[in-house]
Amino acid sequence: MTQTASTPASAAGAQASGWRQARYLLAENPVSAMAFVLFALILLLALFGPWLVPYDPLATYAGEPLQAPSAAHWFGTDNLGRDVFSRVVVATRLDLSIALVAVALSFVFGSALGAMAGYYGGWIDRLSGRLLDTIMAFPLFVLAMGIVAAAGNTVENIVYATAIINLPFYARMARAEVNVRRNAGFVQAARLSGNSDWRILALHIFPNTLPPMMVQISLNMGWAILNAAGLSFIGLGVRPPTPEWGIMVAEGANFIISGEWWLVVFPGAALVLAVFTFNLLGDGLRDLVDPQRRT
Amino acid sequence: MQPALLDIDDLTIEFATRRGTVTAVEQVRLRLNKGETLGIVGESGSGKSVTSYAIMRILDRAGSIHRGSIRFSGIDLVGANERAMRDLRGREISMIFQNPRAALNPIRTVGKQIEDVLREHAMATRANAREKAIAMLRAVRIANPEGRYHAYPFELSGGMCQRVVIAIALACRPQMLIADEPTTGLDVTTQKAVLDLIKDLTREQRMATLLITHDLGLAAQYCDRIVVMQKGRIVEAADTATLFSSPQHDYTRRLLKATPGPESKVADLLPEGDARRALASPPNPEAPVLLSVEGLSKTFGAPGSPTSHRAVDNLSFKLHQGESLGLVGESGCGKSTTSAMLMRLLDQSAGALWFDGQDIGAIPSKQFARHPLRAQLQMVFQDPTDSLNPRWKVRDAIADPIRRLGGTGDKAQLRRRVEELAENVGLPVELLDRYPHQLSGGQKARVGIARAIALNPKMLILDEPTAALDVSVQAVVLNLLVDLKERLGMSYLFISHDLNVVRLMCDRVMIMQAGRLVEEGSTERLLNAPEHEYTRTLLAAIPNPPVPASA
Amino acid sequence: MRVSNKLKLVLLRLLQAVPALFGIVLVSFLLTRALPGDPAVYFAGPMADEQSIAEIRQQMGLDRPLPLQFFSYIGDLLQGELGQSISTGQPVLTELASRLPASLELTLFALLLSLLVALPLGILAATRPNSWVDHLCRVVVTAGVSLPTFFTGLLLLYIFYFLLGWAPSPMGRLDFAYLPPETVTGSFVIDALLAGDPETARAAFAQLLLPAITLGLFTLAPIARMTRAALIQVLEGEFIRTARAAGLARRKVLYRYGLRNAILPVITTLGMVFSFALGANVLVEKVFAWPGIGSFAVEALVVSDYAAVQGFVLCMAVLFVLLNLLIDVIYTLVDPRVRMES
Amino acid sequence: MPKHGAWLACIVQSRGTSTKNENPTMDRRTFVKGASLATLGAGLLPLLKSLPVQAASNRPLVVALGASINSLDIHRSGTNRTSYQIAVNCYDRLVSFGTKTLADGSVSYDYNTLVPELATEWETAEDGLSITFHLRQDATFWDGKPVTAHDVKWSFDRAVSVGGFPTMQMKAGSLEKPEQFEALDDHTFRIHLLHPSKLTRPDLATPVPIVINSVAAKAEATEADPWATEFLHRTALGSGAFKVQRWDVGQQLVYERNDDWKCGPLPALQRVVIRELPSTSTRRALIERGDVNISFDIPNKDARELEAGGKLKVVSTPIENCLFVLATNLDFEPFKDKRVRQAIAYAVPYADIFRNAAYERGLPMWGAQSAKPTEAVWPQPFPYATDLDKAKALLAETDYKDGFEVPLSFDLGQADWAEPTALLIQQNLQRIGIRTTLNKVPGANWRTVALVEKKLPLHLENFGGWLNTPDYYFYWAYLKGNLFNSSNYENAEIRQLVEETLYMEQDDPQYRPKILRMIEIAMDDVPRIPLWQPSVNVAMRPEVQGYQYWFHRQLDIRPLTLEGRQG
Repeated sequence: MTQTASTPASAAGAQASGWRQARYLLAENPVSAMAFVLFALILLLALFGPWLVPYDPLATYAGEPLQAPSAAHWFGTDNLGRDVFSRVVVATRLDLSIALVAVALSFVFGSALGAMAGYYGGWIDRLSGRLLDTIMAFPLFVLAMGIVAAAGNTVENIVYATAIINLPFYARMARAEVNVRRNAGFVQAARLSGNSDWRILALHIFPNTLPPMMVQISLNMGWAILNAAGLSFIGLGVRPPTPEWGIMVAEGANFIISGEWWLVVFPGAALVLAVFTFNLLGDGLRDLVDPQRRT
Repeated sequence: MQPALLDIDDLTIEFATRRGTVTAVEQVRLRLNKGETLGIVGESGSGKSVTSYAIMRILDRAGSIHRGSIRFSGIDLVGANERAMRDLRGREISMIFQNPRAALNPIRTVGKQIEDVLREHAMATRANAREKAIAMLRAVRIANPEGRYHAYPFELSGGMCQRVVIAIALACRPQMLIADEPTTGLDVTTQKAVLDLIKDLTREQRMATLLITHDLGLAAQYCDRIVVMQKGRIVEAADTATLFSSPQHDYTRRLLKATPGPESKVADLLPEGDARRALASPPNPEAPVLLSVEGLSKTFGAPGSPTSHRAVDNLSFKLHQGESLGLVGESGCGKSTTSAMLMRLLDQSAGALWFDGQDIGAIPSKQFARHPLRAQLQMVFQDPTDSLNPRWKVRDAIADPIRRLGGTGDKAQLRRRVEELAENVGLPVELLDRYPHQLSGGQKARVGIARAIALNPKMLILDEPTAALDVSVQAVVLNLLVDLKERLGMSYLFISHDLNVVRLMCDRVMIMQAGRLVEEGSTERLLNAPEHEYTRTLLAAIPNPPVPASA
Repeated sequence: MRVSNKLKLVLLRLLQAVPALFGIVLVSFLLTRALPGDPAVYFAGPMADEQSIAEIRQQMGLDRPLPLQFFSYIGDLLQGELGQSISTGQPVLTELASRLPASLELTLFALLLSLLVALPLGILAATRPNSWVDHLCRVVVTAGVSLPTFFTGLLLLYIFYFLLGWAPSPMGRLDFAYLPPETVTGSFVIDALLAGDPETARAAFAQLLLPAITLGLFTLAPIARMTRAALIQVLEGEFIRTARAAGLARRKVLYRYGLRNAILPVITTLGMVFSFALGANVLVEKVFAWPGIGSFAVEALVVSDYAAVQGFVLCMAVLFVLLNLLIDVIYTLVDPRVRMES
Repeated sequence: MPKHGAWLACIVQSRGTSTKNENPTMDRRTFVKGASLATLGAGLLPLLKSLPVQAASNRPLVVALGASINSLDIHRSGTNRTSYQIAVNCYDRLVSFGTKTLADGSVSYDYNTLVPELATEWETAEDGLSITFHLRQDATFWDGKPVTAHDVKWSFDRAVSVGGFPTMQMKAGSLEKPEQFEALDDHTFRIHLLHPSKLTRPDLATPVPIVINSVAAKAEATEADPWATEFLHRTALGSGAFKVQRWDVGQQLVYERNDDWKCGPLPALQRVVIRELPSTSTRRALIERGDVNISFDIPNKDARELEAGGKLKVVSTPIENCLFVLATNLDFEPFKDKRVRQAIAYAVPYADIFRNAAYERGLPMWGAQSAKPTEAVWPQPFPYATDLDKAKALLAETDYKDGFEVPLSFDLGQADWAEPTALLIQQNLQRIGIRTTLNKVPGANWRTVALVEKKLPLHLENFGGWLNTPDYYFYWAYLKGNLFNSSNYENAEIRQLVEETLYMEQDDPQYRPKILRMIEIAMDDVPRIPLWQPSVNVAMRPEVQGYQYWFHRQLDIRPLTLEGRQG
């Protein structure tokens, strides 16, 4: 029903800069605006966290063990007297890196595989389809566990495992997005312009699949952190004493019943906030890049 | 004078957009009497559809009736609550839309969908709903209505779907029918059948009809009165005969002129004195053959299997240098498959293709991309939006073939060439740095043409190049195409379903049906004295506006 | 004719799953062999010396080259032999048979709960996009998916069991005061009802509630989001406009025309969420002492229990295949177009 | 500090007194008297209150356990530690240990007293090379078949033949071959000894030499499985005080009293449910809410807090012959130097570890005044205390004055104490220049890399010997090649001393000096740096009575009662 209003206006709106667009969307959607602010905060903490914290996050006996939050220790202290606030803040960088790298890896390899399958079809499609089916049919969390257990308990392996189990989602998505465009008019036109298949795929089709992929990426970032946290919970996470939200929540959870709530609540809140930010960011990004939302 | 069935006064509709309020419809007044058919004609953005949605009160969330009144049988529709409106919709006022297949619930049988309306308005009980639905299907002249009752929309043709939509609309015998572009996207023969059906049914039931269309010819043929809308306002309202014989408003006149008729020439579509008017030179029968097609066939699916389908069957023709050849047929006749094969985007199943003396049919489509002849064979696509990469700037879209095949490495030179091309197709140079979604439909069409002629091809396939454009834009583009052909000496294969456009553009015409060529001949001969039955049917189905008396 | 065609189609689908299943078998075999622990050492017990470990390694066939081990594993599989779990001392098949129903009951119930909340939330959000209701829904479901299950699980337990005492003691599927009902479906609640024992059913249900909520909270987000997205897209569809223009009631338009069309992507999501949840409720199972398949797998993985891990993975893969088949069937039932294509 | 000292003294003392009671055979009448008294105590009290609590009496005693029971057969390979309780509660041995009351009022088994179980009396031959057991006439298996010496013979043959853990444990008591076992008649059983050993008799009281219903078992045996391991794995065939009523693997095990039990006072409890609850938090919640009666083997932190809470009874008993140690691996170059090991021993923050990892459960094992032991007991505090200056000075004497890097490993399954301990050690080692990275090793892998391959340079280890003598501990932990010597430590003198003392009676005058010398070397060489002696912690609701600590660290449910409830 908007067609009547939108078609002539689109030419007039041509000059609308990205900023104006963003500003409008953020004003229209306060939740997304919040997500962008939170993301900036997380980024800031990841970059400068180690210089901002009051205590060495690794130092035991920064205060008495298991003290409730106080002016000296905003988030209290853990069972070895380490400052929970410092640990939560410093952990931001590691968690963000895990999420970023894991998602970047699965995005790059997944979408490359999916794009090829979607464009060429045929045996490439069938082969990659079988491969993805195999990965998908694995219970994903157990697959991640198995990979980390087999390859060794390091941050790199956690990242690889997370990347592998996320791969099929990107590949499927890329395949679908490329597939619907492989015979689009602009692709035909590109062929007439003498573009090779590779060029068409890389320069013409692939950039168009990015908007839906962006959403998937931001959603997966949160998921990657949760995955690392889950691995930590069963003892396969980052090795101590490195602060990491997942481990802190996993270990802190054991203190809920005994009443030392701050050990789980603060890192838990950080984790939730981060995941939350990424998820909301996903929605916000989709709004930003979706041409249908532009008037 | 009896009170009008529908009385719209001072209707103003606004849309809230991110750049503030946009007025889509302004101070519209119109009246529709019982049993009367009123046409609302206008190009896209004229506000004709919005007006109809306002009557039904199904404007989307952003739109609202800012001012004015709509009265139906004395009831105030603007002030009516949703419940009251729901009672009116479908029972007193019904509406049918363009794109009939999308207008039906894809996962519900058509019979059930008719029943839904009947039951909603208590026109049927559980016991007799089915029987009434079947009766309705029969009424819209669907063969085997008992069987079709169980059909899903995807199992029916577009024309059939529109009949079902009409059945839904008329099931409760409303007093008024709004038909919003009911035949856009349908083949001409289907279009005629559907409109005739509407006409018959409304006449039988003494229904008032509001026909919304962009096609003046259509309105002329089916409406008692016509209002012309432009940019949200009514610029002229008159009974059909008056409107065509003595159009008052400038815009109406321009519109009338731009609509191709059986007698018009390309240049006539544009106002006199318009610099863009172009003159086609007469065909030269002595010109050498550029493209020769022999026994071209394409079969999809494994041969012999039940799913195998012969899309193009033994097609042979020749295209001379500088000639413009029309290829006409209804959807599914194999036009697009043919053009894909000619363009070497698709390998043929059988047949030979000779272009400029070379056997291009022997070159697999996969290898043709880097072949020197690639530059000589170019194409303008049907949908200007779909054929432009939404993430590429216009400049890059036009430059792409030059970069790939033109061998121009020099940036400045490339820049100049792109700007020259833009000038050639009448595209303002400042638009080159925009993205496709920031352009209008006509501008996008020009970009597509500029890209196609960037390499100075010898032959251009034009695949319904103006089907998605408004008539006034079409007029400009058609003139541009003629002009370019004259200047650059290209040959055209002009694919279209619109015989009036083909008449303007082509020296010779081929008629295609179900993959085969049924008739071929000079435009003059073929359109005036068709030999094949199918050609005659096609011609008869074209709605033609009365020739303006003033022209 | 039609029925046999359908059957053929189902068989074809199952056949298509064979390569993936073989892939699973191979990968899980290699993966377990890559695990660092030595099952012979574990199996030999705490005081075993090297000689007895070597004996056991030979007994278990672990001294043979990998390809040989693989072929004998395949041979066993073909005879329906999944081997014995070294950590629980039970045949893997028995373990899976007793634990899978527990996991299925928990997961299905959690999904049901999740659906009951997520669908209305999604619908609410879709009918009022960008309103405060929409934002609220977004926040709620995102919070749900951001909370690690072990955190929510313990928190719920702390509040509803420890502090308030509303929930029953978190001791698995059924309090020991009750005898598990005779197995019919594998779900204690349903089986107890079938056996005419509402008391046991109620007890089993009470045990089920907290873990199901924990898991359900986590699955809320994908379902709600997909419902919202799919429904918004459908509601923008032209046939919705037709239905409205025909004067159909709002509810009818929303449910019969809107939701039924939007339900297909939701079903796909549901399938994905289901297979994900079934494997991932390890952490919930641990907190609530739920004797499910996930914790079994994790324990097995930690002690390099080859047979158990492989059996579990295979079981999940088969489930996945069946699930996809089921989704296909549902698709065919809901969407006539799919019927046509097939 | 004085508190620990006193505690230690008590234990040493109680041990001292009981060692005086040399006679391992016990007067049968004393036993019967004791038994009838116990029966009376258990039976009479509840009778008085039986009416008002009738409704509650159906409720069994519920025990929360973190680990899983994976077999009903202790002889089977792969049977885990938790499953040993079946051997304790469902089977009888020839003999059992007596009990003693510890200084804190809790009851423990008494290593130095053997009491009758299936055997009523036993005598050692003059030459010391055989022991003859006289079995009770009235004992029957659950199926009614009388328990005979042939059953004992079959069961012992089985234990020494199946290989793996049971065979090893039998061997520890010098019980190695079936030829050693002889059924003289239905109720007389003789063990022929290869050589006299002080470990033989106590070894008979461990959970391994159980007596199985051989007739019923043989009926299930096959050619491939002559010892009926598949059957006994799932079905217990015993004569013990409790039968297995129900076993849901991975969930629960329900014991039901065997009313015909003859080998001791009839247990007060009719039914005991063992619930397996993997999450420690859940277990804590359950015991605090009172939905379980006993939470067995709880973390140190919970033990301290629950005890402080005052609502529950918490018993923490230091585990005999067990130590948590920081083990250095002498295959790793720096640790070949004794001074490096000593430097580390001085760098360990003992008090912090005891406070924040042990939560002051168990006994401190540091800070002895003298480098020479004065008591021939094990474990005992080592003469080290946290002294970073001394540590640095020692390290400076070596080639590693600038420190070195080494991974510090621990078992993931023991993370509750090992992780904080490792973190605290890591921090102090850092201060003397030794840089460590923490390495969590998953449970399955642990045994392989730490004990079998012995390739962890620096790790946390906890070995405890069932047979409570120092020589036994040294045999396993200080002789190169033996399983628990994960340090690859070898000392010729210790080997000599262990070989001399292993079978020697503890009252042999040579025993004490040799043990003292052994301990002195271990203290000086410190391949294993003791951190503390751990304890096994049990939380009980107030109504639970009769808990006894056992060396096997499993719950013996036979003496338990529920106050105010009918058994």
